[in-house]
Amino acid sequence: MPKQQMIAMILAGGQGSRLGVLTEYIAKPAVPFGSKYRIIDFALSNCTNSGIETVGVLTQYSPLELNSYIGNGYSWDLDRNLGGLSILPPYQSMAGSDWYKGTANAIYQNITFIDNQKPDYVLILSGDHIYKQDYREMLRAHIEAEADATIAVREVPWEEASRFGIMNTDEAGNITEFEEKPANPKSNLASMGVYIFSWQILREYLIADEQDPNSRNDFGQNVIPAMLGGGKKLLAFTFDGYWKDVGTIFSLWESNMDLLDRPQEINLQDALWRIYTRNTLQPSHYVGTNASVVDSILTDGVEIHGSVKHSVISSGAIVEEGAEVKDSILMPGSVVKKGCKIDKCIIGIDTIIGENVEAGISVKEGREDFVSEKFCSDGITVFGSGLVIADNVKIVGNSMLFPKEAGQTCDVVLDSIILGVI
Amino acid sequence: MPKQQMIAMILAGGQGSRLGVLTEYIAKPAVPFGSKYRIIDFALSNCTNSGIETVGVLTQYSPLELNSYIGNGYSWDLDRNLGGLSILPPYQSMAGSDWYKGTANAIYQNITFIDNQKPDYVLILSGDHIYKQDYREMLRAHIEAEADATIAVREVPWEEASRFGIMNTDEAGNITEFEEKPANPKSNLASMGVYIFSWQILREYLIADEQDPNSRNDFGQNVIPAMLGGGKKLLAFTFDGYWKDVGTIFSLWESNMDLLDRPQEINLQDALWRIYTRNTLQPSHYVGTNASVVDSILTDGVEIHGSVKHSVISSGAIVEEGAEVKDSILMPGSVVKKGCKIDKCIIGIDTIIGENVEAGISVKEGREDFVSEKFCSDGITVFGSGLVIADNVKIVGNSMLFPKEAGQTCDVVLDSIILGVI
Amino acid sequence: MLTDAMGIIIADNSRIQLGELNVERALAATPFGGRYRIIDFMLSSMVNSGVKHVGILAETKYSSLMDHLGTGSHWDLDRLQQGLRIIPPYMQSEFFRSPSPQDINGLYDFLKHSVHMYVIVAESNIVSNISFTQFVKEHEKSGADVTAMYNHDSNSFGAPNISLTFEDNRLVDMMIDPLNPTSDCSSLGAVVLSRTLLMDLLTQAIARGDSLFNTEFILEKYRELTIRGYENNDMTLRINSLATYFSASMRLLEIDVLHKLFKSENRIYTKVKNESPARYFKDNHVSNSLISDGCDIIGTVENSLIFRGVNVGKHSKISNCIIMQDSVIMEGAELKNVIIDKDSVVRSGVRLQGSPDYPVVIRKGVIV
Amino acid sequence: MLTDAMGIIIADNSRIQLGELNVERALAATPFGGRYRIIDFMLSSMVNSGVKHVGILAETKYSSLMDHLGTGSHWDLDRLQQGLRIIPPYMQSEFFRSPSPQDINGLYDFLKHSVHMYVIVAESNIVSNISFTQFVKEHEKSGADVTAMYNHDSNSFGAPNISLTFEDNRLVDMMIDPLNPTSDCSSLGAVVLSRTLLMDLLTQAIARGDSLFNTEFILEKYRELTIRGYENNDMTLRINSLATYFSASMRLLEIDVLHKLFKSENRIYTKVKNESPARYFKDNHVSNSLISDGCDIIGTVENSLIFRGVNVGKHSKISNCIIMQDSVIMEGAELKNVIIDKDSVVRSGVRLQGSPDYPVVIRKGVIV
Repeated sequence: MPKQQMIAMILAGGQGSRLGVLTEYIAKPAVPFGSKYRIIDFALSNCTNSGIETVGVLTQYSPLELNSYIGNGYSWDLDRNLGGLSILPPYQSMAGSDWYKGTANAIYQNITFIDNQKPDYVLILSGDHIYKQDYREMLRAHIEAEADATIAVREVPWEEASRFGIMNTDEAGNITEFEEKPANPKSNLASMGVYIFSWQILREYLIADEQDPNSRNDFGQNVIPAMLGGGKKLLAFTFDGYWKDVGTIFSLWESNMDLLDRPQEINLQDALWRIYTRNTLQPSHYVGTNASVVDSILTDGVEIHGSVKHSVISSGAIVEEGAEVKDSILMPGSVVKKGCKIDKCIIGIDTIIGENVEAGISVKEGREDFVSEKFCSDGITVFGSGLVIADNVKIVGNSMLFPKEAGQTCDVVLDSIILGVI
Repeated sequence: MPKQQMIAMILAGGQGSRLGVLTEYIAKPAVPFGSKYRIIDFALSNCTNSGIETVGVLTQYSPLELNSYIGNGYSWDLDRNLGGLSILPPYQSMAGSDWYKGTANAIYQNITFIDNQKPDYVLILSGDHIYKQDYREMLRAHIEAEADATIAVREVPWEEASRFGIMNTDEAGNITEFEEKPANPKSNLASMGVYIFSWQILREYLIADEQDPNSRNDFGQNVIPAMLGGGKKLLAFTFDGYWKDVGTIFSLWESNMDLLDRPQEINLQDALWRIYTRNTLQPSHYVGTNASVVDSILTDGVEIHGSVKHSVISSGAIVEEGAEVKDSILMPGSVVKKGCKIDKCIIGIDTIIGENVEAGISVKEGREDFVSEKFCSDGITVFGSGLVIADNVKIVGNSMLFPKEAGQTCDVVLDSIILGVI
Repeated sequence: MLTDAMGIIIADNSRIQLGELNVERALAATPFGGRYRIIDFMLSSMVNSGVKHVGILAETKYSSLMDHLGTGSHWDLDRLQQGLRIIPPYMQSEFFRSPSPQDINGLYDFLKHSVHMYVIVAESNIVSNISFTQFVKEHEKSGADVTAMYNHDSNSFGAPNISLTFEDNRLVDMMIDPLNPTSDCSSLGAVVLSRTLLMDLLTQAIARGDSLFNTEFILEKYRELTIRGYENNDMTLRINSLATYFSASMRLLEIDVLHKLFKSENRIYTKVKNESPARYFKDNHVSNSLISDGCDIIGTVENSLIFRGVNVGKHSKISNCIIMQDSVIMEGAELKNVIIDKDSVVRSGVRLQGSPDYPVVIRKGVIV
Repeated sequence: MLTDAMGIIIADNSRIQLGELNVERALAATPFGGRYRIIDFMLSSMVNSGVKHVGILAETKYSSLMDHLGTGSHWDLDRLQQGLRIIPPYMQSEFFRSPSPQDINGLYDFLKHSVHMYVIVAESNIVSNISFTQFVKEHEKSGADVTAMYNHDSNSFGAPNISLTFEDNRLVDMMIDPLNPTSDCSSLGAVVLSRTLLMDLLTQAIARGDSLFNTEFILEKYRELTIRGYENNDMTLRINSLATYFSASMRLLEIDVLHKLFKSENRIYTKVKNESPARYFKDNHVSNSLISDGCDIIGTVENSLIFRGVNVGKHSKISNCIIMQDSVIMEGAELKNVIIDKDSVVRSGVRLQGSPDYPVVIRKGVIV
């Protein structure tokens, strides 16, 4: 196979526990996003569009749906015979076996895989960020600066800087210090979790890191500081496009709404930078005679007979006559039945909302027993995937509806089906 | 995707510990066999040739080389966009995480995967047997007999029957009893480890088996006896073609030699039942001016300048001038240098045998410190993969040469390279 | 599951002309239903029936057909063994050196190199989600030389109509566009026969210098061969003319028809384009329409099919129209009973109106 | 890695005829070197240089070429975007409605739908394991309109030889088969130029009604365009005639040539056939030969190339021969300086002898 100058390793093993019920059965990178995508489509499409043809996806937690979604990589043109996409779960060897302990350990456990590709550079990505980036530009900067590592950073508002991993740099853009969530930030350059490493250097540091019993085997907390301490040249590469970590219910909702309110920022219509996604094999969507669809995005297989305002409707979702959906996200295959009023809700995959249900921020009087301060904020209500919700219930904002456990009865969640993968 | 009547699950997770140094870095199904194949090629090709397009490969132990070898399934025409080949390692879920505990547990952990394919029947195979079987014939028998499970069996010599799992059957071929290695066998029908189950029935038994804390979660030891106990209809399906479990050094050697001595039995030249394998991208093999090749099989990339008798030479292997190779197996990329005498040896992948080395059964006086009663028998000598052997040494039969450990010096094994995957 | 049949799809039919839509593309490659081409239906039906080896018999206009089909991967037919093969015209035969019609020679070679027992030969003017499994099983069981699929769907008759007359379920007469049909059985453009029989028929045709190959070529042999009928009751739309193309398209707006074609367990595959989701802006009005990904909808759309990537401008009004891929309808344009082919632009304020029987067709890449 | 160039490979060359070997197959599809076809070398070189979009310009004899190339998967060119496309003749153009030569029209359409900056145009008669990376880089740096690859390998000259004369590395003369060459630079049948320039040249040719497209078509524009040279020093075998085909094949038996072509980091890809390993029986004698998978060797083989699946019978004697796929040499046959095309049978006791300059050629599928 032609030698690959740079290969990508996508960290897709995290539990995504702050998304609550949405990552009950599926890994965070497989969570639906933006009407026709899954979160990991962005990282994968960035690779394809950047000409990167060898991509390792490191999985661990609930990988079934993710594996099945990614398949052989065909949808992203990554089903190469030589190189292409590889799913890399933890494994056993004569030396023993371990689950991935941290981001750096996950790469450490795949040193042999990377060595076999003989790359000069390794790109480390996270599978759960929404952005479009040409990694070739970053590689060019890395090579020109003769850096050992290059970290993509973005400017964040100063008042938010203390929530991020902050890079302090000199005038040439070299990183002089890395501070994880500093109380008094000296810079507002936050790490995006996108790293390019010269592979031989990283390899050394991974082996050293593994031997340190006190290390948490994390890039941000351990490997980057060790490289700084070791006098390596670390470059900050400023990225000023749209970028969002969709790690919480609020940021997931907000990032979906950005597609409606600030569509030019991520620009999904860019024909030169397509976001590839797995085809759902559905026909064009149908809008019925008495329907109204305003300020929304829709995709294949959707059927709208009711009213949809300022919402993101995913493939195969159905809104029946007389139902009203507003400021909401309908995930694939979800059904909103007649007479419902859905306001600022996220409806999980294949979930059926019974007739005349009212849910969300505008419900003043209703069931409060599903309110979840831990996951929900800003009035967003979340219905898990595969649920069947009873008719006529009213559910207040900030609620999260979980599946029934076996044998448990519930007057609101009538049934829950363990999801089939795609 | 079109509904799959039957899908296959290939158990490829075993450690293959009886093959000693040959499975040091690679899983047993990925061990080279028969000049141009790997062991798993037979199970995979049987699936392809039987029209089975959804194949799960359950991996666990040292899967890197195996994963890399299988890739996206392209070589076996199993890189389908819908269905196709899936590699199924153990994983973590909200319910916890476990390595595969036994053959039945491995399938149990993938119930969701199988459910999603909606098959009527599931074929369970082992990844380490050499045989050609049309599973459609077995399925036809299963359906006609309205069986719940059908087990492929073969007649073994009565005197060997006590070494196998033996099926006792009635006149109609229904299994009445299963005995694991019976002291006094009542039948000579041995299980080949090829099972067809009606999926819904198996599913029940897997769930029940998992709940039994005393079960070893094994098909032969637990699930089959439980089904017999539960009054299910189990059919024995007699297979009378070539079949070999290559689980020991002797059986691996013998099965390779069968290709020379009894080629018609497995018949690799059958154009209607090709054994597919991953292409090595090598040119046709070259036989030099002073070479002699007799009673042997050779494949692409091989270069013979010396003498080869009754041997199996794998892709890219080189036999230099004046070297003599007899009754041996040269694995891919191995090199036998000038003046060597190699007699009844297995030379591992990429291993280099120094000049004038004499090794094997005919060496009467030589190094005896590598003799390994545990693994070797019948005079077979095994060189591990990636070794560099010193010039001029003499090694007696029944030896097994292991890689050097870090820092260890050895006057015979000069160096050992951890293998790259393909 | 069908495992021992291969397929042949005939991409063109000289009797069927859709006017401007077919000037540069084969009938099979005509866009249909928002995101499909007509051939997607037959091809998907075959794939869903377990057919893994399909030859597409193309005439000269095969550029857009090749572009649409690619390697066959969208139908999972990009295979090492078998898979999708386009059989182009003017291909020299490995087996015949005669100067006879080369399209048929190429087909003969394709069949000769195949291994299947049966061949399903299908025209590409039928829009349906068919299972061929039972069809082939019945053929096998009956022992007939050929089995022909038909239905009684008199609603969708239209020229050309191949009327089949059976006696004891054996074909005894075949009429093309009969004025007074003696039978209400209308061919569905699909027959099954053994590969060896088809090769025999082709050998005879080559010897005679015949060049036309289609399902009639086989059906008209009813005197020499035992041809039996197989009734199909699936929802079927026939495309025989521009008018039936237009009316068949409009029938997709009936939710029942839409579900029968697209929401069964068997899906219709097509080339994937990775357009972004469709965007609906404020002030749009959409009613009883199929809209595709990549569209920007600002104006009014009624009773219409809008293909991928279409821009429907402010205050524009589209009713009873088919607007194909990447066309732009600018501000204030008004269209009724119009078909706009790909990549066209309708400028601000332009008004076009056809009738349902004679829709106005604007050809590909035109600025109106 | 080359990322901004696409490739065009010209499958035929009217000046190069390999006699019986090319009656039914394009030059590019001629079997070569035991398990390859000639086109594998250019195509693999492109792939190894990072080219991901390749068009193959075919003439009428493209059946075996299509069969060999399949979906492009063996070269990892079965892609959703880009990948391998065969540009068949007689294809109607999307952009030109003129009755001009349709081969060039198809090429124009292919280029028009591509996105790359540069196009490498290559003939398919060069057997080499070339890296195009530096070639394109130099072209980009020099600012020339066209860069042409050449070498000084006078050993492998032979008609047709395109002799290139440079002054200050600018092409000032081009001669085809000159009697008295004024330059020792010989074209390697590969040029690089920008896609837009190539489209301009094609537009002109179409307007003039020209139909022939090859690298000379570009090189002969040296007066209007700045054409620079790029010397390539890779081991190269030129196939210009049956005699050079035969001698190039024999050169593969030099272990150094074999290693340079096949054992570099860049591999030569070809269609995979999954033959079983070659079997050597007792009493065979093989010396200085290349033997392929699927062969059964019982007789004597010297200084020869034996393709896949050949049966070399008892007491037969093959020397200085090329025996192509699936041929059978029966007991006691003797062959010297003979080329046996695919699927042929040489019966017991038959003796055939050619000379190295005029090898006897037995065509495909013949029983001698």
